[in-house]
Amino acid sequence: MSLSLLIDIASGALLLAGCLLVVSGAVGLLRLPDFYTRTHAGSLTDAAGATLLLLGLLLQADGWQSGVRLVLIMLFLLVTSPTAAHALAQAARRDGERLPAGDDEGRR
Amino acid sequence: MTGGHYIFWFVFVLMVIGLYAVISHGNLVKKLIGLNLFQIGVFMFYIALGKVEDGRAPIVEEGVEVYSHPLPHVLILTAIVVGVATTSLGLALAIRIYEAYGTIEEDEVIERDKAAEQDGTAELNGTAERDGVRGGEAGP
Amino acid sequence: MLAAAVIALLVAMALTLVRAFVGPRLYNRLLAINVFGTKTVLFISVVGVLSGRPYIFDIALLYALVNFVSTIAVLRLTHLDELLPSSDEGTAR
Amino acid sequence: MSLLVLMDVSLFTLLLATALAITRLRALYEATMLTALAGLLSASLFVVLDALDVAITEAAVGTGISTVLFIAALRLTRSREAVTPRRRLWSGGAVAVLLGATLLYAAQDLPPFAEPDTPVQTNPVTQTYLHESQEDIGVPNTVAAVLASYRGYDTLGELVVIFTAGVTVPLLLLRTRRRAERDEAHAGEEGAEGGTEPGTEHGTEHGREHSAEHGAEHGAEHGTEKGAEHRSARAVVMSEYRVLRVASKVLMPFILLFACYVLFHGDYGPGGGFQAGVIFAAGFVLYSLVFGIGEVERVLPWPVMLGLVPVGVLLYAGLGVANMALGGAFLDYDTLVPGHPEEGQHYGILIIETGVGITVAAVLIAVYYSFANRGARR
Repeated sequence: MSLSLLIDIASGALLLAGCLLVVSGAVGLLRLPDFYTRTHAGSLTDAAGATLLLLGLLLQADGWQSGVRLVLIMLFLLVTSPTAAHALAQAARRDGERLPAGDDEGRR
Repeated sequence: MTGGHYIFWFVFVLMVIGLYAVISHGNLVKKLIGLNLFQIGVFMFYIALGKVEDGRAPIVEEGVEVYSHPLPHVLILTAIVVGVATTSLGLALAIRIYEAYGTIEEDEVIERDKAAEQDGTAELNGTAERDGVRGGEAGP
Repeated sequence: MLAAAVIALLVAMALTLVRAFVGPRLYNRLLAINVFGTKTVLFISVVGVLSGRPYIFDIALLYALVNFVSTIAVLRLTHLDELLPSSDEGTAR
Repeated sequence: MSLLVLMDVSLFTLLLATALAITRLRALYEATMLTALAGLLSASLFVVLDALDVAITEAAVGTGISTVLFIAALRLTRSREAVTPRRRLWSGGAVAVLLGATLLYAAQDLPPFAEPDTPVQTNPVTQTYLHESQEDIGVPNTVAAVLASYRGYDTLGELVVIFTAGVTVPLLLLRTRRRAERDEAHAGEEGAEGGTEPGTEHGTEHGREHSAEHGAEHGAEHGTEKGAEHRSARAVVMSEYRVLRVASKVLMPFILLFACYVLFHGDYGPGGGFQAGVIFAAGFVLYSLVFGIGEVERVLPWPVMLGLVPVGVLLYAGLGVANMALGGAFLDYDTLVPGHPEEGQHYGILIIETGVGITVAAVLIAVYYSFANRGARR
């Protein structure tokens, strides 16, 4: 009984933290002034928030089948999401995406 | 009545947007994008028809009685793959049109066709294709 | 708690979508779409736990795997590719 | 229920907003990316609406294949749309509004959403598909049962459509050797006049593309020099994108493994031939995007690929003929294992799904290859 309660509390806390990170990351993506800071907000909170959320879900999952899949999702997400963000930032730098905000002239 | 139909209103708006993009935009690729949107609307319509409250995905399990209807899923599943096949065909045609006319804007293609008709069809043999590309790209 | 997670994810999706709409330029949109993909994975996972069916996670798993294909496609086909065939700028650095 | 309504409404609202944004954008790359986003949203909606098989297909198609094809096509054409004349907007809007009005009128006869007593649910065929199929076929995933067994003819037709596209697109885009030679001769003739004209028409991007093209035409004279330059450029790019390469290399086997899982587990969970083929193709497309089409061609040579396109269709139709030879009807899998119709159905569905998977994967890779190759030779 107490163990299940503990698990519930832990998973709730993880989910809450994950949600906070995800929402704050989205707000950062929207509010921050230029591409690179947005990359920072987007990708960092993405990885952390996703991990926390999935851990929280893992504690609530019933059965090993769900558990294995959740762990795999977490692993793959931890590989793909930062990779894409990294490649994106690198390509943007190469392409001359400049630091100051609001440069709209280079639009194609 | 509206309460029970709300999802269909969304579907219809999506279809209308897709059709609008197909008709009003002259760019062939944009037309295909609009067609994709319209397709998504149709998919949603079918799937929404098959959905049932408190139902489950149609994978039979012990002790579950209510399932969504599998038939729309089958139809749409194949339709998605057929859709990407037809989209690729459309894109291939767009590429060929671009290479022949130097543009993928519908209006410009029609104009060019009219001009070619006035010049007489004699010009339109093997070399015309290549000339079309040059003319289209180097024009102002 | 799970319902709250769903709502939080939907809010995050909406905010990300706004960034994808306003841009500016391709890269901001790409970034937003990339983040949106992760949100979708999480959303599907939460729905999977909500409904208690392990096979829903298969879809989230697939998304986690192929999420970045479209991003890579844009990078590769617009940007990298200009460098590869008989490049003018790529070798200058 | 209320959570379902909330998810439906908010996801649909986001989808509609995306659709509106797509119609307004004139930069086509960005519109394509937003289409990928619409694909993500619609896949989430499919999950919410319990259509898991559809969601898995849309996941691989919407984000993977379709976007890549659009981008590959855009690279070969123009990436910015011209301003649409106002009169077109009016006519388009009028037709769209007309469609909307018609649909709204017709919607009055639609059954309410998600009610258990709609005609869809009370039709006797529902009973057949959901419950009798367990005795007839014994496959828990009724979608696979309906797809491969009850509606086997239908699926064969769909597969032939895909096959046709897979034959037509390479025919349209691939240059035969003779055509290529003829084009080269033309390029040589025009080199004197055409090569000096700078491509000034549309913006920086195309200008660069054109100069690259002209460069390629002149390249015949000093090809070796170009080759070295090309190699060094390639080395620079490849070293900069090392993270990407390693990550793709790590993910690649998992994607292919997942495709196999989806194919062979399709009887018990969401999955089947169409999904597996699409995922397989997405994996190959990813690999060729990162490592170049040449690497893929080394694994899966072009003739083999083209040869695989009809193999699936032939397998499918051949199974039907085999059934007839065994004394049943076309695609009557009961005859495969005499005395055990259920086992026969199992084998039949597995063979069908494999055939579908082979053809779908081969067609999509062939299509992608045609697009990519067209770009490489320009």
